[in-house]
Amino acid sequence: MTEPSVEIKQSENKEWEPKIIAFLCNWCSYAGADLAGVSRIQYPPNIRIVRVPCSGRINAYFIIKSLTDGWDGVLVSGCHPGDCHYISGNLVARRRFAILKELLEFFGIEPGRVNFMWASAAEGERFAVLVRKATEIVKKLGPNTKFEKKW
Amino acid sequence: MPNPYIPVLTKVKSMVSENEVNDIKTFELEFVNEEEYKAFDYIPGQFAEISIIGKGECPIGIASSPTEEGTIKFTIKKMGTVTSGFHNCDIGDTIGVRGPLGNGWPMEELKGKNIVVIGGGFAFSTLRSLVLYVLDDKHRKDYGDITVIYGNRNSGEVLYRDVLEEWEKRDDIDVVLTIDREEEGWARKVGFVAAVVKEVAPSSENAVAVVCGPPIMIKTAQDELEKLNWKDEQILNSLEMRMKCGIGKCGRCNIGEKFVCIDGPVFSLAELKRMPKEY
Amino acid sequence: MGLETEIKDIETNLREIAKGLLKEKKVDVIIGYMEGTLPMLSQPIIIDNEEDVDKLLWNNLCYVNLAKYLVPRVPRFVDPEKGNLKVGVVSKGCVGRALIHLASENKINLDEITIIGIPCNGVVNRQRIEMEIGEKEILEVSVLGNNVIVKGKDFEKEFPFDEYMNDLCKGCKIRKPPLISKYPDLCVGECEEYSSIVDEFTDIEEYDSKTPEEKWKYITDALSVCTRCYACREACPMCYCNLCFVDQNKPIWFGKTTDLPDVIVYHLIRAMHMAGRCVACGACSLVCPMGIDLNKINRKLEKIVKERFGFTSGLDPDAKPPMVDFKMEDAEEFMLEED
Amino acid sequence: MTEKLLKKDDIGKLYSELEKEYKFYAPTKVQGNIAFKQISNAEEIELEYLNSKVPPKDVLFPQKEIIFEYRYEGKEVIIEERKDLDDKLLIFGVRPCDAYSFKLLEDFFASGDFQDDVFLKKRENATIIGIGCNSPRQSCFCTSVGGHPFQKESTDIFLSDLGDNYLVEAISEKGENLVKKLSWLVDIKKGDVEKSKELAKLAEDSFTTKFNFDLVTKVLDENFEHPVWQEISESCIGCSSCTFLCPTCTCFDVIDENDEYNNRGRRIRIWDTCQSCLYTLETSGHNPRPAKIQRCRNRIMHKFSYYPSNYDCLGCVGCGRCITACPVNNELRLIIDKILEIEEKSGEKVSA
Repeated sequence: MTEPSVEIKQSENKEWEPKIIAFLCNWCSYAGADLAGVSRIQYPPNIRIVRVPCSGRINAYFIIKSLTDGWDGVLVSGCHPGDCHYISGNLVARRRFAILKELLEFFGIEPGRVNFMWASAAEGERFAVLVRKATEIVKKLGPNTKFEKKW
Repeated sequence: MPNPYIPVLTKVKSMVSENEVNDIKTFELEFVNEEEYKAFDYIPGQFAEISIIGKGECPIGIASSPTEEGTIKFTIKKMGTVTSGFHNCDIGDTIGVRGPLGNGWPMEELKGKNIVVIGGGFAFSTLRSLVLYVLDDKHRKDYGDITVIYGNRNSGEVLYRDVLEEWEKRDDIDVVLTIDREEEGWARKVGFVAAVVKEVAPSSENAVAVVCGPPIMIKTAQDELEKLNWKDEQILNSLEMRMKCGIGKCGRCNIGEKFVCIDGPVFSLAELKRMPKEY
Repeated sequence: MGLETEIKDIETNLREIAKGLLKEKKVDVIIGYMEGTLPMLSQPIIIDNEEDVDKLLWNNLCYVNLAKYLVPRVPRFVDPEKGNLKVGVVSKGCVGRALIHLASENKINLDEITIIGIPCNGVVNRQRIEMEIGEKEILEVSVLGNNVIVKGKDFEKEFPFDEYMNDLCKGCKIRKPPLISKYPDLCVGECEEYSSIVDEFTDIEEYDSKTPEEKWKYITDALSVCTRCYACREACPMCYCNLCFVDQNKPIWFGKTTDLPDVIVYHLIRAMHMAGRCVACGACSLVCPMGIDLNKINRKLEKIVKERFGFTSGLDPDAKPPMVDFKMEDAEEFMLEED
Repeated sequence: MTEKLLKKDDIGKLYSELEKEYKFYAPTKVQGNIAFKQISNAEEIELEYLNSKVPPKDVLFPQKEIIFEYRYEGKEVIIEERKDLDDKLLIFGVRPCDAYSFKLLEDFFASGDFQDDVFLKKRENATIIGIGCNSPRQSCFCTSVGGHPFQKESTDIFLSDLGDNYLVEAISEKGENLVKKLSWLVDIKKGDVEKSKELAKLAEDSFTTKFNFDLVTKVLDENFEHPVWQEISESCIGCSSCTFLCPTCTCFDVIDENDEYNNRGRRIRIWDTCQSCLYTLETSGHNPRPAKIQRCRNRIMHKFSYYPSNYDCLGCVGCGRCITACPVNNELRLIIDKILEIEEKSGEKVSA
């Protein structure tokens, strides 16, 4: 994964803003994000969206790789349980997320860096609210330094 | 004593797509410093470790002949991380080169002999170098007859069409092209390389066969040559092996006690028969 | 009764059974343990005739999980003409579990193996003992009473077995291989039917109550010596992938160096892959040349899987492994919700 | 050859005098194991040790080593060579087998047309202070590979533990100069040198593992295809602990590591192992050593057959690390025994 294309402006007097990579499923959440945009609902500009076919496509590699690549937070969003375009992709993913979340906690890595949510194509408002929430959580945690290599 | 792992820098001068599928390209590299080009003194059959700095390094046979002055050429198939990186290159991109490495074809020993060049598929690159070297006006008189047998899966895969056409026009070289299956518009031979070797039946007298290609082709071609009374010492092969350093340190390219990168990549069949079958 | 007499009985019993199986041609080969050449080690051995049965051994140092040799099968287990041979596997609880779990992943055909059950009372945590002995050479190890007695040139030290057992074994509830009613011929020797496993996981509560900083320190300290030799992976019966994620290079996912971030990532993702699959044999920790203790991670995984999905690995060859399964009502308290 | 005494209490003094000039590496306890690390305090030194888990090779040929660094400026690449290769190193308290391994490594990295400058420069700038083994382990077999528990080769200064003092012997010129500089070292008393010789003799006699490696090499050369290799590789799980802890293993992998946010990176080499399937896997998918049997065989052949024919010495220093590290106890002694058995059996056939 390459670096975020748009650099968040960080002038001296402005406070630090986290960079969050957001994996959105094609069928619900991506459309939800679109709806939020079309409806002009404001949400923080901290997220960079990667569209994936289904939240079931999200491998733990993607999430951990994002963290090692220096992203401050990862957000994964899929369809509500039962609404998956592929019937059960998000349900299998949910188990994976549960394990990952607990393991991160076990390793002492702030589990708040990795957040999961459901948002349907009709929930522009919800999408914005949850992105706001995720951004706040990550912001509180500060920059992601645990995976930084020495140079 | 300079650090042998540091490459010299070159720039991509031109890129030519070699086949229909477009996954094999020939890259022409121009050295940034003229002195470094002068120091890059190679013979056909040698290879170099070329790298896209930031992606990695891989060993590739030098496709150009020392007689083509000014630049060096590499023919690269898109396979892994580094080679894909090459295929994404633009003109002017920086490429690191370490070399020349390996022993190369024994050009001195080949002098005065007839040369039978047997190649298959994309392994033809160092053979191109060899043939161009021999055909050069400076060297042509040193060597005997040249026969080139070059096989490919289909006509779209034939590399170096421009030079092949030139060779076919010359009368001091015999070029036999073949493809595996019949194809419309293909007027040359059809069949596997080994079958064509049998058909052409090159004489083993005062001759050396230079073989490079996929393992199965090498094996069958050798069998045919042996039937034609070729001796093991007369058959030369260029081997492939996974390599990292190219200078005999990283360890992985050993066949028995020999390292392909420094003792090879060119081995005679006689040598190969003495080595364990780990290649 | 001390441990050593119990163990001797088990060993005699094991040899009897093995002899019988070979004699009656119920199995073609048997894989078991034999005496190691160093005091703290045992060695896997494959035998195919009755005479060698006496080489078989059982003690508290038999820590290698023999299921490893069945996926993929070592060449001796495959006959060029007959195909897969019937293999008798000397199995403590966790070896049996591994075999059964591998069957649930379609990696083993249970008709081709026989589980020779052994009641295991835990294996010695050899690394811990070695580290406590420190820079002195261990020449002899024996189990006497309930103690592990370690002798060297000019010292002798006793370690209470209960304490110096491998951590995973301490809370082990499946000491004998599980009996599968569907395969009546699968198990010989001492096996047991398990209906439901009750585990309180009290042993990792203490760890769980630590602060994130303390956890991070614990993990980074423990993993800082990792040499990435992947002995843990190679000894694990569940790590049978042809190409492990750390070796993948198209694309290269994670760094291969021994820098801390890379090491952490390796162990984190490997743990991820062990969820619902780890059979708590502890081989990964016991083979580690650097003595890294991975038991806590494995215990935690067992806990997560048990609590969240009610699953214990290696008890039912027909069960669907939890990570490829789902339930509509799985807990999702960790998902972001609107306030 | 100067001989002096170093009081055990004076190690701190030695350290504080030398640490300014040298990067001071010494055996120290890390997570319960002895390892050679650059120390920051004389108290960390653990000289009463059997041997380190990871060999001191790690100091001169670390598991991860930067070959060079690079920067991208647009399309231009700027290569920066390492500048820290000229730092002076001091490796304190190295066992004779490991010290001898430095010689093997040096010979290997210097052989052929290409010299490994990264290693050799470091080696040149390193001063090795060896220490004799008073009590070798059962798994040690350095006497079988031409070594000795008190072998002084390729050390600069050699210490012998005499109880309260260390006998300090300057071996090389480098060592001689260093001992001269440490003017506070005590003069030896009568009998100290003899005592050290006695200890050496005692240590030598305590060896239980002995091999005839000349024979091993011969048998190996003749039996590449022998079925014994199947037997040897059978219980191996391919974990590569043996190669990672070996003081003479030199194989490495080369990788580019990037700091993408700053357009820079470094080409590094990391230890690799012939026990890994990936080691020889070619991009085409062809693998010359696809199975465990070939990989196991390669390790043994490399040490005991290829090394003798390429460098005229065994590629083994007899430290016994692979013996103790093997988790399935498929250890070198057993392997060598099995190999020698071939010869015995064929001998029987001939005589019968």
